Amino acid sequence: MGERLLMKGNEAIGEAAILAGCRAYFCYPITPQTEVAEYLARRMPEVGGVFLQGESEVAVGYMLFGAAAGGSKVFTTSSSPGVSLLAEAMSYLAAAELPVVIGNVMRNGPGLGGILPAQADYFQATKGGGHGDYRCLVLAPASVQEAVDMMLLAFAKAEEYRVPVLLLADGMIGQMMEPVEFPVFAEPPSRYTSGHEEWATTGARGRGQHLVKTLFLNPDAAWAHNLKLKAKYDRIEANEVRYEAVDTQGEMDVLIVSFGTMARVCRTAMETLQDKGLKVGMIRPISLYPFPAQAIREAASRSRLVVSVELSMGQMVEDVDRAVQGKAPVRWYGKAGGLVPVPDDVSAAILGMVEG
Amino acid sequence: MGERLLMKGNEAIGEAAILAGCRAYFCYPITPQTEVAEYLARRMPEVGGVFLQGESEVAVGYMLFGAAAGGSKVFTTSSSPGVSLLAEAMSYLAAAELPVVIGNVMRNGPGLGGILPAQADYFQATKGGGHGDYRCLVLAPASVQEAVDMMLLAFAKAEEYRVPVLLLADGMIGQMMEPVEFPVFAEPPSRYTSGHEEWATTGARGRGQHLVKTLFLNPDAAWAHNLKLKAKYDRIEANEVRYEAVDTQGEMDVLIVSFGTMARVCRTAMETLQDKGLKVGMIRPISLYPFPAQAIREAASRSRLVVSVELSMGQMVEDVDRAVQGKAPVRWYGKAGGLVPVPDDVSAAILGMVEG
Amino acid sequence: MALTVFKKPEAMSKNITHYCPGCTHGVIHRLVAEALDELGLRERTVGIAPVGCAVLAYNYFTVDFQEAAHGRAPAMATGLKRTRPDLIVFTYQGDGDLASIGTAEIIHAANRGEKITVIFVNNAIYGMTGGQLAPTTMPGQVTTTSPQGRNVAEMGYPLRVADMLATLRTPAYIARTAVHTPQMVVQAKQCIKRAFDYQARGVCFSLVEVLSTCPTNWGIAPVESTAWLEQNMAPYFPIREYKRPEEA
Amino acid sequence: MALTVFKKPEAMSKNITHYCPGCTHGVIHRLVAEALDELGLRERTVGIAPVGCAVLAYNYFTVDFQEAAHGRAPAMATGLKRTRPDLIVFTYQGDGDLASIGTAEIIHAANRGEKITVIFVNNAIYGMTGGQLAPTTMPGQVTTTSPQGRNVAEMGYPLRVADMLATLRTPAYIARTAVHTPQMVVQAKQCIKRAFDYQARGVCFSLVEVLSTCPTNWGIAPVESTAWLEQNMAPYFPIREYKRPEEA
Amino acid sequence: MSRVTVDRERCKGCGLCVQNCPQGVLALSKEINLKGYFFASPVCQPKCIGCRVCGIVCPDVAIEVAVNGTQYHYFEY
Amino acid sequence: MSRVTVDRERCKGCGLCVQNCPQGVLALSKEINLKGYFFASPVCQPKCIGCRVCGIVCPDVAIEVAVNGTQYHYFEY
Amino acid sequence: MQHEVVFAGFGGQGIMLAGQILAYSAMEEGFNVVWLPSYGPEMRGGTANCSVVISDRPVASPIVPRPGTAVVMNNPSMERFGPAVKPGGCLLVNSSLVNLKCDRSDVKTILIPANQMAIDLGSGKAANMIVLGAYVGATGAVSFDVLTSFVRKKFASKPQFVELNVKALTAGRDLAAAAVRGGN
Amino acid sequence: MQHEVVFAGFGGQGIMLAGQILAYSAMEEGFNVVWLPSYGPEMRGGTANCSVVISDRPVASPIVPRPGTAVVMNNPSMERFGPAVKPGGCLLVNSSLVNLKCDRSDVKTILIPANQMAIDLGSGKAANMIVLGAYVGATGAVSFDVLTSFVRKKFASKPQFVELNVKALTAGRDLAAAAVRGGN
Ligand SMILES: Cc1ncc(C[n+]2csc(CCOP(=O)(O)OP(=O)(O)O)c2C)c(N)n1
Ligand SMILES: Cc1ncc(C[n+]2csc(CCOP(=O)(O)OP(=O)(O)O)c2C)c(N)n1
Ligand code: SF4
Ligand code: SF4
Ligand code: SF4
Ligand code: SF4
Ligand code: SF4
Ligand code: SF4
Ligand SMILES: [Mg+2]
Ligand SMILES: [Mg+2]
Repeated sequence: MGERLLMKGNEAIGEAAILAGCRAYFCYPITPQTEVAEYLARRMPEVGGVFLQGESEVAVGYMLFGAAAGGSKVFTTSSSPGVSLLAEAMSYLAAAELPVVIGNVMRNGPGLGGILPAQADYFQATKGGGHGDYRCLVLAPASVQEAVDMMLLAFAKAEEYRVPVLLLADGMIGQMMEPVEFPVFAEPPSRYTSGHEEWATTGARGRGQHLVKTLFLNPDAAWAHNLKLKAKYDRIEANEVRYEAVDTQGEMDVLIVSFGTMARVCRTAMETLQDKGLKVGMIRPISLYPFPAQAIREAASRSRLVVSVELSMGQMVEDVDRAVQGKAPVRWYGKAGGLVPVPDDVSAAILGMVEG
Repeated sequence: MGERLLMKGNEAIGEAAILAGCRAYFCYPITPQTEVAEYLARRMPEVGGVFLQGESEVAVGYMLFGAAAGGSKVFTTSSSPGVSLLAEAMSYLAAAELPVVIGNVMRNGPGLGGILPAQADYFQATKGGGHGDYRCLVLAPASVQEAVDMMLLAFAKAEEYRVPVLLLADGMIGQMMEPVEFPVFAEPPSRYTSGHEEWATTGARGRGQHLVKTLFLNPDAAWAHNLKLKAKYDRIEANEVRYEAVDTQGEMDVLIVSFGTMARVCRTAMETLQDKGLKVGMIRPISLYPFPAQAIREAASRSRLVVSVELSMGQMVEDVDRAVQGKAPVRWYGKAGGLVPVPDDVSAAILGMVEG
Repeated sequence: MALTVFKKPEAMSKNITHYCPGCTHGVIHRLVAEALDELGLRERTVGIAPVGCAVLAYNYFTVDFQEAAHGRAPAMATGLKRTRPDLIVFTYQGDGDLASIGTAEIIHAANRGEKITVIFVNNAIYGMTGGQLAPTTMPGQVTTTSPQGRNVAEMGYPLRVADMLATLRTPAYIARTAVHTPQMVVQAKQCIKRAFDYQARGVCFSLVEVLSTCPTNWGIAPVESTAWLEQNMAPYFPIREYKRPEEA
Repeated sequence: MALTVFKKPEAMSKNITHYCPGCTHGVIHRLVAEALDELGLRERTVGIAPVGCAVLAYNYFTVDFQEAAHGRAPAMATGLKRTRPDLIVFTYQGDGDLASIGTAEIIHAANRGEKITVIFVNNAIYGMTGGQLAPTTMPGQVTTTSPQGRNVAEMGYPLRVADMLATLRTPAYIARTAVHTPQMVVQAKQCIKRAFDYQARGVCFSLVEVLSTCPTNWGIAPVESTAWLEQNMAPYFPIREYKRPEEA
Repeated sequence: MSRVTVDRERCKGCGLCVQNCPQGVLALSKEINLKGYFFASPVCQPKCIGCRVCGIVCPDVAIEVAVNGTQYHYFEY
Repeated sequence: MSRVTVDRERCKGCGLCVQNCPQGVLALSKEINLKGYFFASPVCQPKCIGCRVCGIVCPDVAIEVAVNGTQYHYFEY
Repeated sequence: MQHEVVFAGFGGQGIMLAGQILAYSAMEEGFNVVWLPSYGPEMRGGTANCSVVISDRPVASPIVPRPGTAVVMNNPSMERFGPAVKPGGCLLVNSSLVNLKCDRSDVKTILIPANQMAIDLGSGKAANMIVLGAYVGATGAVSFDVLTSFVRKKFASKPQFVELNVKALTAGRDLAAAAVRGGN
Repeated sequence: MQHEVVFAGFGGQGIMLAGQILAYSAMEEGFNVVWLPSYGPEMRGGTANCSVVISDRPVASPIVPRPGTAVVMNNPSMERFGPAVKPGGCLLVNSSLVNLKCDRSDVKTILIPANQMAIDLGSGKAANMIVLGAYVGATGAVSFDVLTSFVRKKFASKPQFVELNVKALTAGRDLAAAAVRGGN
């Protein structure tokens, strides 16, 4: 580990991309993630990388495609409305099995909404804003340090599975400053995706054509392709579930499920509730897709109540509900529109549910 | 009811829009829905309406916005990749509470995919391809006649709730020809949304400013707006659940859940299974959002197995699973990529599950 | 008897704008409001606000408004005007909004000859998001996403929107003006009035590009910003009427 | 001793195309392949296929290919070329792809001066989807979405892409050519070679607009299509070199 | 006689009116308003010729100009 | 002597070569190929001057032209 | 009563229209009917097919996996639909373009040189009507009179067209009827 | 030990920077620290605030609903954060711009004419450093020496700037320390 630095989440995310070997970043400015772009506008030229501001998020989505299909590690960041404009490209990237990393520093919506923090793009991220059957690996950091660590993981997993990986950070992660340490690598990672020689479009010198496409006109071929993708998602579901469990041993009065910064607020709220004598545990999904359904189901079976706490009107709660399978009542608590419940709000709300 | 006509689903959908009073259609061509555009290119001028081919689906999304915010009933159709490009606009339309009707005649994906029928935009339609907390009322027809009837319903509900309504039709509905009858109205419906005088941007003559917006910078206002939307979605969930139940009385060996044309295939497959002595029932969700969770849960509690049959790699099955809440095992069967299981495929697969 | 010879126009509201000190967005707002007043159009006008510093434009006008998504104001204006041809519809857009993300929308609205008016505020930067490179940023100009200055070898030259749109065959009124001196403000007002007048008479699409300052993100005081505009932008972005529908 | 003086170029595959009889997409494919062969670029070239009738273009070339989303080929080319500057990257796009949905992408790729080559096939219609109005459709031309013919009062005039792009300040090679006569095919080949040559020498963005036929959706036989192009398109879409980087 | 009025709380102290007034009527004050801006105000009202230039350049409609009786204007606005 | 060869199964019978051959060497046949097209074929091979025009306009690379020995070409291609 | 037929060939051969005319005629006769097309992306020369279901009950599944009859207009269609025909069903083969053989003994195969017959009638484009006539001749799925009168009504504005097409329908019908009678 | 403070005012008043300098200094002293901003959409003149949490334990919730100290630079901030301060906490008010009163008796209110003091020091822009100095003076959240030496290091390239800022910090510190001692 390197020096301890005080850094804004957005800047730390940018630096982590460089550390992961990424030398190509395409973007379109949008609050509250613009500092990633501004940071990399400075840093990329310093490390011999490509920084390019595109004409729109739509174009950026396909700049990612072009670069990734050429074998390069590539990255973009945006925020909610901008990510909606990536929807078509997400489907194409997944269909073409391209390893890319996309950061969504979520703001409040719907529509233009506002620039305050939110977690209301959970559905979009985990169920796919684009068309067709595809999935992205979705990682949700809860601190600046975790955002850095996850960026490295994101590039590794994108490469391993050849899938788009989404870093889903609420606006607070992007905007807050916290101390952070960057790992130091003996050998800096390559700017190219490993194994890209087998499939990337690098010029048909001395070999047959490489072709990166998503059109499958023959339905049997299309079906085979869908099966291949599904098999990959099954592997991801089997191997890439990540979560943090806090105080979930034994019988519980309440099991909280919460992610990102909201989970940190819940952590403080838990203390209040525990002080009041309640047995409270929490599962913090770190991978939102694949969702830690089994861990939640298991814990829920030992709890009298499950509460999904989100900066949204209730999105993850559907996955929690599905995971729990009726083993305990499932409730939602949250805020949207940029309001962030404070620990006392959370503890009061949960107390109300337990007592009510 | 009028004369019995043999019509292509796409053309019938176009005619139904006109019947509903809609006099504004904006579109961008894409297979397999282009006949809606071609039909309305001819018909709209005949009825004094607006037909306009936009420069892209992105632009079309906001043409809808502009027209709807001006108080007009407005319609577009597209197909999967084109609908992904509407994702941002969907979020804006919902946020601005604009009544619009959007038809997605689904083709196979992901990516460019192909032009064959699919139902793989279920997630996108029901969980929201766009950012933030919003919902669309989603209706799924299973025949050309039902598509016509649902178009009328769609315009009525869009107006009633001021929400975007999505007609989610698999490619077969758009492409097939079936006999169809159009209702005859004594008084043709207005081309304007009823009650638009209260909020639409028609010029501030003799009144204060009307403003159609989605920005809420003040978090309290944003929260209030989100609560208002949520209350509306709650009302929709309470009042607009639609489904068809077939042979779901008593104890069942298998409960099939399937929508659109796939449900018709299942209907034939059911007969085969029933001939083999199995007790098979089916629930066909007509509204996909709101999802008929309660009906499914209730029926599932009387069934040994629940199977979600879809033209996708398994999307609705998540909602089925959530609905069933562990009351019966839930399985998925389906095809994607443009392959459509034939009745024998379905019955064989279900038989395998029952026996296996 | 005192006669007020200069005051807030009726189409403008009383609200104090959120713009930075010296930002000429405020001047351009007033010119639009004055034009609507003088042409008697206020009561049948609908404005479309962009995403950009002018996102809250509706707070400063007493006309109906819609608020667009970033870059899509011309598409919204198209939808509205086609369905309500009796309305006067204008969009108010920045250079990021119109010349970057909204490029397709403005070109096709112009090329279809939509009977709308576009007020295009070119301040050579993304104001609202804190000073990033715009397609109109000047060569060498430092922005947060061109920290070494715009390098034309990598990012190309600034996009001249009025020039580009003027090449379209479809009749239109296209002009570029500015508001950095009193003389230019007077001229800008004439252009804006003319643009609305063409719309009111159902003649054509009209667009007025207005060179504007962004003291905050240019990092210089308002009184120096006007000089910067004069010295840097005006030579590259010719101030003139490019196209009149009569000529087509 | 027989000497073959005309045959399939090496950069072209053996596959029979899916194009309709007489569709000049096939000619343009061959010209691209010949240009790559003659300039010795085949082995370091990557093509980007559009969405349009040429969506399967990769089946007909022996170079690496990416397949784009509708209209986004220039963005993909940008991503690829910026990260692999040693490659020769070209897009092959139709008029719906490039001049409608992909307007922003082509303008900004050109304006940034991306070192790519764009082969722009203008056949005045959406071929693949069955003959809808394109931005380039001729006045009065009947299409399935302009059943009364393109009405310029409602839909504006055809968009002249080469003319528009030639106004940009960033250096570029921009030409319009055609393939409806043997003479024009010979000239088109020169333009296409020149375009690739500029890229190979790292000079500039290059775009060749090629007027092409669509017998199927124009509803006339191939041998009449060439005459229709000559009589209707050629007068409106001037066939010439618009811009050379040396002039900038 | 002409009279220029600056709305102290609307003014953001940008100085454009000060820069452009041909008569030097206006100056930024040493005081700040509630937003912390050094607002403009007339320091030599009698010199005002009612030309409207200050109002025309003011981005904040903070200025009103009134004249007594009709008056010749150097330019149309 | 020059020789033009048409690949019968590649040909789609569009007639462009027929239209453009300056020597009238080619014609569409009365027979159809496996795709149902009336393919082109040389009806008067000896008249062929090896000018390559047929190949140049053929959208389907269905034509090859061969000449015996070197030959003067009227234009560069 | 339920008839299920697939018409398959290249795009541009007019087989979609043939299926539609059949569907219209069946509806005129009062049947429930579904016409369902399936295209490739090509405007011409690609593969395309449509299926028609004609039934006296409401049609549940519109999908026809094992048609009673398949009309195959080219080799790729023969490959795909030859094996799919229901045992006891009927395979109408455009022998002008199809040189693949179908070695099934459980279906009745009728060879129709449709392109050649159409050329002989004066327009290569009428091959679709020839096979449509043949289908009706072989199966009697709809009345031949309803079929021809529908065609007369539908194309009333183009009299030559009507005559050519009715001739083509008749020629196809006669050939198929003879084959069915004669046992091919 | 945990300090929670909110700095609130207009955008452009430099309060974000003030909070960051505090956070950096706290990190230099070895504390865990979170700086969290909240902006309006305006570049200038809009409302903006940031909170800083300084703790000797890992910081769970970064949200500061009830700060121990609020530094309010204008009237809107006074309205919003005046009532939010924890009982027993401290309210630092920029009396140059704030004319609203806070009638809470359970918090210590210190009036600082920050704009005026800054103007007197030679630059209106130093108001942020004055209130930062005051915050440290009032709470001792970080050592004043660490604070000034951080500022010296950070702005080393602009010596005049450093001097002005250190003066401003000192003036603020002194005023607040006196107020705390003197009971205001
Ligand atoms: C889809 C989307 N992308 C990006 C943004 C972020 N954004 C808001 S305003 C803006 C740029 C504004 O610049 P400009 O149009 O020049 O207006 P100005 O502020 O300079 O007046 C951007 C990129 C957004 N709101 N939505
Ligand atoms: C996002 C999206 N919108 C629409 C389509 C449908 N589509 C496919 S090709 C095409 C137009 C092709 O026309 P053009 O670019 O002119 O090419 P041509 O076929 O004429 O060569 C369209 C609209 C699509 N595939 N994706
Ligand atoms: S950021 Fe620039 S454009 Fe925006 S209000 Fe401030 S000065 Fe004006
Ligand atoms: S549809 Fe038109 S452009 Fe497409 S292949 Fe056929 S002739 Fe060519
Ligand atoms: S009206 Fe003219 S003279 Fe009077 S203050 Fe304004 S600018 Fe100066
Ligand atoms: S121009 Fe207006 S805002 Fe600027 S200083 Fe003068 S009165 Fe104040
Ligand atoms: S080479 Fe020339 S002369 Fe010979 S067949 Fe071809 S076009 Fe005719
Ligand atoms: S040009 Fe080519 S495809 Fe056309 S007829 Fe001649 S050989 Fe056949
Ligand atoms: Mg700008
Ligand atoms: Mg085209």
